[in-house]
Amino acid sequence: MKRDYVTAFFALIGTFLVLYILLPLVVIISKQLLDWEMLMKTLHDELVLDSLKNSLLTSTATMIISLFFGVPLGYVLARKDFRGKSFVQAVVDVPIVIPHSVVGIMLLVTFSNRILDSYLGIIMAMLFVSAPFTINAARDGFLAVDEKLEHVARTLGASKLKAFFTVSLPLALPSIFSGAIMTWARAISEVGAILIVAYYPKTAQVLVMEYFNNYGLRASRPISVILVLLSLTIFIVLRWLVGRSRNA
Amino acid sequence: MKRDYVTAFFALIGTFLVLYILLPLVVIISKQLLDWEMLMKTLHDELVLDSLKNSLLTSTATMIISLFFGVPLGYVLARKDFRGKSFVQAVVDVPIVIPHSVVGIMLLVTFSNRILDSYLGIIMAMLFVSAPFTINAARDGFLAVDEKLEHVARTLGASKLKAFFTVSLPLALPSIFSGAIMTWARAISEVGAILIVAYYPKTAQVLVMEYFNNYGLRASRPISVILVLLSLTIFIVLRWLVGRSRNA
Amino acid sequence: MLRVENVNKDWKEFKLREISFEVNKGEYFIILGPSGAGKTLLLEVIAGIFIPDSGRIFMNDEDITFLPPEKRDLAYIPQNYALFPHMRVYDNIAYGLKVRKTPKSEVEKKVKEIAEILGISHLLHRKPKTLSGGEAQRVAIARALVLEPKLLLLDEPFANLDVQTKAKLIQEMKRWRRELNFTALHVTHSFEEAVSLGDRVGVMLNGRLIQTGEVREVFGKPKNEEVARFLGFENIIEGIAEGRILKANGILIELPIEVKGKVRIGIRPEEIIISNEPIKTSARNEFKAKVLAIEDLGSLIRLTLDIGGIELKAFITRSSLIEMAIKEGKEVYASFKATAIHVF
Amino acid sequence: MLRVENVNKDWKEFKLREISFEVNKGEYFIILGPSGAGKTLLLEVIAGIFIPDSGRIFMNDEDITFLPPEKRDLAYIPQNYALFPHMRVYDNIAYGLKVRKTPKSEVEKKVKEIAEILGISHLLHRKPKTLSGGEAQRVAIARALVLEPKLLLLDEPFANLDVQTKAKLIQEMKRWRRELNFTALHVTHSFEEAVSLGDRVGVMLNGRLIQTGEVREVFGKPKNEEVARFLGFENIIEGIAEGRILKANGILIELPIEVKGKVRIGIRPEEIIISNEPIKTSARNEFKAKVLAIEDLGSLIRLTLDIGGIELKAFITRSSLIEMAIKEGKEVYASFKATAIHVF
Repeated sequence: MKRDYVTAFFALIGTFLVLYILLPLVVIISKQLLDWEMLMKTLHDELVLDSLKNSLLTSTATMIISLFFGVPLGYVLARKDFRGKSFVQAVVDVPIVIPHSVVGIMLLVTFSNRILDSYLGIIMAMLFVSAPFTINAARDGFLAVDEKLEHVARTLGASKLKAFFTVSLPLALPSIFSGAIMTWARAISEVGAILIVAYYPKTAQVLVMEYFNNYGLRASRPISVILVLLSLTIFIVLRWLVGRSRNA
Repeated sequence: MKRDYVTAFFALIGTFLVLYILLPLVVIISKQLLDWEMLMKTLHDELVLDSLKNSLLTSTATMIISLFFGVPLGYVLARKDFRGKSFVQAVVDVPIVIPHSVVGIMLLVTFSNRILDSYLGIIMAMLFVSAPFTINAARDGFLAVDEKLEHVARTLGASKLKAFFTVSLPLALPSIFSGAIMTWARAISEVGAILIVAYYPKTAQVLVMEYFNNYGLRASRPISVILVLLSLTIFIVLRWLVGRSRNA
Repeated sequence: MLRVENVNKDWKEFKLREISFEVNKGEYFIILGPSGAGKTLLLEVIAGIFIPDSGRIFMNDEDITFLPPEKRDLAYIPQNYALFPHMRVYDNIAYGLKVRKTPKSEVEKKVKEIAEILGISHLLHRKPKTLSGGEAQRVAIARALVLEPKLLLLDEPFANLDVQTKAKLIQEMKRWRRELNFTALHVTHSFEEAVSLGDRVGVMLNGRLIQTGEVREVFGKPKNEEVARFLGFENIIEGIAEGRILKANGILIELPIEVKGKVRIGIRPEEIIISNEPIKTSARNEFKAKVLAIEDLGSLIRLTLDIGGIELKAFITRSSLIEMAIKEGKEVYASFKATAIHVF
Repeated sequence: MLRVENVNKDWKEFKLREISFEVNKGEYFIILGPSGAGKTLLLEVIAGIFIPDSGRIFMNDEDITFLPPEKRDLAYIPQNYALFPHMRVYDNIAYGLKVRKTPKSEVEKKVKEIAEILGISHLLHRKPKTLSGGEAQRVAIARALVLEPKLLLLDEPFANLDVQTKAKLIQEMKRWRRELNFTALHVTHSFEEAVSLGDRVGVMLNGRLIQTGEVREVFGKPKNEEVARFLGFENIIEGIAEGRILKANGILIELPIEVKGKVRIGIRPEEIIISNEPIKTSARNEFKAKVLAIEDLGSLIRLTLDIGGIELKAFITRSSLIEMAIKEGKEVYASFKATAIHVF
């Protein structure tokens, strides 16, 4: 309709938030492009490269762990009704609402100094805040697989496990995959819990903060841009995968 | 089926993650209950009370702002098809994947020192990471309202705006409300971006970190427990509301 | 009253092509077509939910093509009824009155009145999702009629109901029309609804309104093969019933059930028996008939017969045709059992 | 071969109550019932997807009640076909063979063979979602039959197909049965499928198997009113067709179409004309009949007639009954038009 002023007004208001999110991304990337030298220098900074390596390593390890434990859990949540199921589902969603610094404190209180300042500590902090993405995506993926397909596979001679690996898992894979990438992104975005549990070994997201505190904004910007580009790449791949699997 | 070993095995593996999330919650709360005195002392600490007030204030303000801008945006995303819609939808989802410390740097780079160490800075950091929850929940809420209801309301004499306020909004309200609470919880859980943009005025989630750095684990535990209980209460209310609106 | 002129519209996979027709005041107009013909889209264009790509819509000679829905003074009842789920039945019915800022006492009076007529007074405090399909449909009709709209638009109003509820609501709809005297445009794929309720009917196929006219006319003389194939039911006779006897154009037809007043009956061509001599059988209705036309349909022959001014189609086999030496103009006897008659 | 004994099961809103029946080797057994009767649940219990709450299931006298589905050597085709969407047609059909670790060359040979028989050789490289409903159904049947299972379970196999595809697949199913000689248990709500395909039929209502027996027997002599009301179609005659003539129990019936071989025909009771004298009309089939029984159904009378050993039900009006002085034992003439015959 041509004379839809209400929607136009709504769109106008809503545009504010879209710009609010878009603007900082555009500004930081374009400013850095004008400061090419600093970016190059940062890319040769041993400390930066080490911290990036640590970030990638720990978040990838987190993703693998949450896949190993999260996919079976997602399958059980999708296929079985049991007492306490809604409690389990609630527990899985709890990490989203707990302040990140508190997550760090909780982990230290529970596992004590054994995890302090270690890769294990980083991974544990990351796992706590990011595992729900894999679990929920796996559950949704399996829910979308018609149970009749498993039934038919079994009457055709496949064992329960065989039916899982030949039918349910391949079909849920796009959803599980996008959940795993979300887990990876959430893991690499975590700062608060890691600051408490493991300031060392240094991760890139913590290094951003340290550079900011020690050398100021200009020093922390290039590594921020590198992290943003990394995150956005992951994000675009994720969108593309989800879109492709929806159309498949 | 009685002899479903596969599901039992999957459940066993999956249980690990459930326990991993549940255990720290149980441990920190039960340990603190044994240290009642410290909890009481913390509840009379001016600094703690002030920081809690700051956290509640800023996250509530964030929630209100994201409602004001996010609900119209959600409506437009639900009802209109326009060029670049998938780009807008992608922009809305971007904040989830950006490391929190980088969010802080991006905001400082974009808005410079004007937002440093102010309530505005805290709210802006919170808004960036938490607004997507309100926008997406509003969109999903409006999508679930049959557009025919609006059409019928209009043929019955309601203007577009009247139809929105008497039909679409009331029906999408449970979803919007739960999105707003998620926004609130995500806002109060943010640490990394706030540490960069606004160490002061002190928020509770930052204070946890400061107490930990200055006085150690025992000092930071009671305020953590207070934050956990606050978050969990919000979370349980949210679950209850969502469950109720699904059954309504 | 409503005049649609050359309306074209494309929307998703649906389309309207050069739609033109008129609905007169007080009339019950039925648009009959298979699903996917564009019937719902046509209603939505008339309701103002969509603007046509070209063409004009007039209401009492006023051009309403670009008027927003709330200014058109018509009521639209979509197929799923679209009751407001967050309001009780009372507030659903009162919605249009409240939007118009009608005084509260008048709202209450009007809602109670219409609820009385539609037999839903006992439901006023219920939430829509506790209603049965038939009850929900009544509420939707009440919500529309309480505003006394110039025109009522109904989209497959009886499609989701079971057979009994549907039959009951069709009968009641006739009564409500007498009591409230509204004008209606009703789209459906059901011949039964068209024959039972329609004053006039339009046949819509693939986005085009192919033929409009009185029900008997459209069913009796399909404009082209497309319409004929869609309608199938070829013998529709209208008359005045008195108990078990129908008087139609001077002939008397025995009915399987007792009815009273103006009714239409339908007989399938394959149920009509042709003989050269009058026969005495359990087929209660027998008429002298003149063969008007003979059509070869392959394995079957279609005869067009004239019985006292009424045209009947009958199917016979080729061997019957030869054996009975039927030719155009020949006089034969046509009979059909009372139990083969479908009373609408 | 399959023996189900006193099976009870409750699952969601569905239930099975004391289900007992047997399917013999090589038989095509149809379970006929309205939707919601529990037909799918019964198949799932037989397939091993659910364990019955009580009762036993035997296959060739071996108790398989608690055996997992993969050990039962039967094939289940659910209503939506459940083709594996991520595999090409070839891999769908080969799935069961691969699971059994059949050598690759043998897999290929068997898949090609069955695809040939089912006429889907040209589809082997397609993905399931590019297939039409009829093609998908053939693939599902191929995937099941390639394993040469002891028993084929079919859940409403033709329900989602259009009329032409359905009719074609029913005819083909008869051919595949002759070629591959499988045993089938087929559940459906369609009388047409039951009459066309079934050797024996069981009528299932509200979770109970009310009556089992040969198709003609069940349709001809419904055990109780519930079954009779459900079946509706009361005259089923079986015979050998030769062109347009059906020989059944010594009488000859003219058919509307040319067929060959063993067929069943159905005639609705309201289509049979009764007369006291033989008549010469376009109704091609006329038989001397003896009135066996007269039942008063209210506005209608149901006559049970005997024509040369075949029982026919006919509806007449009360006035015909009186006028023609019909009494039990009286001889009358029963006639029906060839075009009123439904050939299954």
